[in-house]
Amino acid sequence: MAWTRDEMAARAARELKDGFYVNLGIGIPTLVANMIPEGIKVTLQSENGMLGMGPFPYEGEADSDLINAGKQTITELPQTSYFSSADSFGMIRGGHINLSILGAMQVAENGDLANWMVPGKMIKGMGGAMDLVAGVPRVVVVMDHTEKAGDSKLKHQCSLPLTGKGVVDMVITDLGVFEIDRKGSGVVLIEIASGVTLDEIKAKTEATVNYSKFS
Amino acid sequence: MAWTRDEMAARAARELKDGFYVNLGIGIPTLVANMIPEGIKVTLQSENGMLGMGPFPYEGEADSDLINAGKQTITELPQTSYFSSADSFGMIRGGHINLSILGAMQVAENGDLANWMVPGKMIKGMGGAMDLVAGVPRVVVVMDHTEKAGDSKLKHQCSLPLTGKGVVDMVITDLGVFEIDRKGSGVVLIEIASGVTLDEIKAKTEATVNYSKFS
Amino acid sequence: MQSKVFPNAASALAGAVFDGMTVMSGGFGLCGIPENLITALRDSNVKNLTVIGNNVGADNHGMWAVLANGQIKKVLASYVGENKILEQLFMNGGVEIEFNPQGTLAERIRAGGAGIPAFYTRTGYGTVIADGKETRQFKGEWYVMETGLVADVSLVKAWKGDTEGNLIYRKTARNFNPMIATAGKITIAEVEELVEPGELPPDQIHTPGIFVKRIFKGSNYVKHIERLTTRPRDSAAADPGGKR
Amino acid sequence: MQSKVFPNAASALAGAVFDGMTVMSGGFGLCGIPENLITALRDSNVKNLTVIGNNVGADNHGMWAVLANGQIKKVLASYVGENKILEQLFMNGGVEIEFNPQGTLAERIRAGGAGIPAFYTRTGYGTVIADGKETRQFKGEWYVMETGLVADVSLVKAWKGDTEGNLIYRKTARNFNPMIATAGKITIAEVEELVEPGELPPDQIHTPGIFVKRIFKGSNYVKHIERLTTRPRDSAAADPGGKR
Repeated sequence: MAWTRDEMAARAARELKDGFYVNLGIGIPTLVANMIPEGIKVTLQSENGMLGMGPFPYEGEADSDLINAGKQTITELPQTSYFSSADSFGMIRGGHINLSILGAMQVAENGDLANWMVPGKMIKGMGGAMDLVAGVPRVVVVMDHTEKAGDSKLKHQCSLPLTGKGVVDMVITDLGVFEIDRKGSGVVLIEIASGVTLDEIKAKTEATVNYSKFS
Repeated sequence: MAWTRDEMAARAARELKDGFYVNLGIGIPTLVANMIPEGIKVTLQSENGMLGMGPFPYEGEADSDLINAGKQTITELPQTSYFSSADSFGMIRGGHINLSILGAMQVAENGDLANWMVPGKMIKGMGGAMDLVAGVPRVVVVMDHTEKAGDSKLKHQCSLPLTGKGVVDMVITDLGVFEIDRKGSGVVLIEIASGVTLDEIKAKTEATVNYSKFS
Repeated sequence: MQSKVFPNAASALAGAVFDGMTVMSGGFGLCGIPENLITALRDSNVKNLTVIGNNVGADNHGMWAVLANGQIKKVLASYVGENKILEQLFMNGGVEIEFNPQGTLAERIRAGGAGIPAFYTRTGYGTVIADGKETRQFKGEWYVMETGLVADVSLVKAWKGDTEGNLIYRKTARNFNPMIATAGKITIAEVEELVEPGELPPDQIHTPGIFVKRIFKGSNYVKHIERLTTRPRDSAAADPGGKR
Repeated sequence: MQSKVFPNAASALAGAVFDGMTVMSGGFGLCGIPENLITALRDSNVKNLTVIGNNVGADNHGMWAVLANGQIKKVLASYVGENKILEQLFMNGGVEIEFNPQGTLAERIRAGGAGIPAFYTRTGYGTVIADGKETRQFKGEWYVMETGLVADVSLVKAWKGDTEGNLIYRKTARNFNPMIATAGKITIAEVEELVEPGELPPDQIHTPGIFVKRIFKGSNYVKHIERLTTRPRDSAAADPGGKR
């Protein structure tokens, strides 16, 4: 009984703090926007040049000049501002975004992240992912714990080409939550998903993990 | 009967071409703004963040938020735009200004320019001068031909600290007009001020000059 | 002064394009792309183009048309999905793609326009993007050296422009257009509204006219939406901006 | 959310300043300087400051007050004329000045705010400004490497701001303020008009609120003019903008 996508997003939402400026990747991270805890104000950045991203427009009110980085139509809020892509990535690279939540294909125990290409498959490009993981001071990955074939996505080393080296601070999977030290001192399991056993996590994890909190 | 300040400015104004974007330094270069030939449109840039600099305001209408790089109160024109200092010097460094006209203490025959400091005297700073001479593709210097003591300001080498190395394309003095090749192939006298003799120029010039046009 | 104003895209492009040239084009996905200029570029039939932009259009839209017409030799972009012809051409070697991280691409273009030949960024350090590039430490962190980019012709789309070339963009259609406007030897702008000088407030101009050599009023804008996402009026669901 | 809004300069500065810190301050000459914050900085009496800005005030005005109060150890600026106390302190070694070309200073601050540790510029090549700096050729031209700058506290002045920290500047009072706003660990903004979110059009915001940690409505603006230049109504003379 691992966490559902919504439960993973809800767990990621608990990493938000009041006043945070946050960039959300596509997929499960997008769901986090619907789960911002009560009493906390979070401002969403979209790397195509917007701060203060609002909800989807009502039917019939979409504006083709107003999209997010996932190319979805969105709306603006009272606090919204627009800027160029150069200014947007200055904001990102300069460390002004507090938190980036994004998906991954693989994360290694040293914080390496792979999520942009698979050798032999068509390369679509990294978009803004490399800039986000390099520039945002805190990066949280939300991903399934294993490949469909069962292989662990939390690994000793990434086998896929990297998006960033030593850039991940936390991994939230359907099985639990792992803290990673970017400087390489290791991975610590800090939370187990409801209905999941420590043995199941151990069996499905390739990375060397400190399980001491639970044993 | 060398050229007056106004005559030097008028000669410099003949370097303007229709559609040019121009940055004018303080002193004689400022006078050029009053001598733009009929039928030619020139847009003045002020490096503190303005394109399309207008005339001084009418008495009583000065706006303290609207000054030029010489800190004089000015006005805007219909085509005016404002921008940051970073954007302004991006414009300058990127070669988008067509012409810079500025004063100098010394110019060398290889195009070196000195106009920002005299050792032993208080240093006020270079302001935007180093960026202008490094970034603008065509630099015209307007200066007196000699120091008050009579020493030539057009020299073999600058003795004062440089503002820019190999950056001057033309020098207009009270005695005449000199073309300089930035690549170092030399100085050519192309015009003699009314009432001035070639011998006078030769006597007052330290730099090696090609006088063949007049001999 | 000779006017910067042209009657349409074809006349604005005339004399500026040539085989083998480098073209930058604004836009993010299909948002804020110079639709009229892209069509005119296709109709010009110039070949062996190097195209720089965040994307290269999408199936049946935008720069895809120039690609489908066999005019593009090389692409510099950050993302090229949703583009089947490009996928085929890339796989069979018909088009070379140089992938750039989106922020690095934006900054390289800004640098090119601002006279900065190279800069350092942490983006891409330790990845294939850094292969063959100089890396270097500053204050204990590793960075990659990236170079500035310029183009023979830059094509941009703004919301409003005046006859002096001053431009104002609208919402997220701004994206790459402002930097691209600074990085072209010849920058050509198409606008939805072309007005007289003085009608655009000077504090609100995003691109000063100095960067724009030619300008015209575009027509027949399609502004195709790649992913129409809406919410019903009676629901709080499907809310990417969250509660606040 | 904890509000970014403070009642005045003293409260906005409280807890952010300390001896030995680096302060950036916006403005060009006395145009667009954060007058209220500078006065509060003087009253805070913090010492051994490194001050980064285009100028350091002028006799009796602006950052001059902090200098005259003996709080400044080092200055990074492009121009320091019209400032007798600074002249004296510089001559007798009481203050260190690092001169930066104006465009290099502006770009170093932008780079600091944008996560760029270093860049290359042609400005200053072959001059004393390049002494001790790395120089390098790109495409046959020589360039100087310059590094990014950041500050412990950035002080900026805008025309209008909202409670989210979004800022709009007015005319040439914009100058260094936008970059400085991005380069402070703590950026504090003073504004002439403080409004609610939604009152500033999103396309016209110069500094997005993310950069501003604290904001307040300034008061008693002097806006001293250094060189009042006017023309009589009946004259076409004294026209620095030229005929057109």
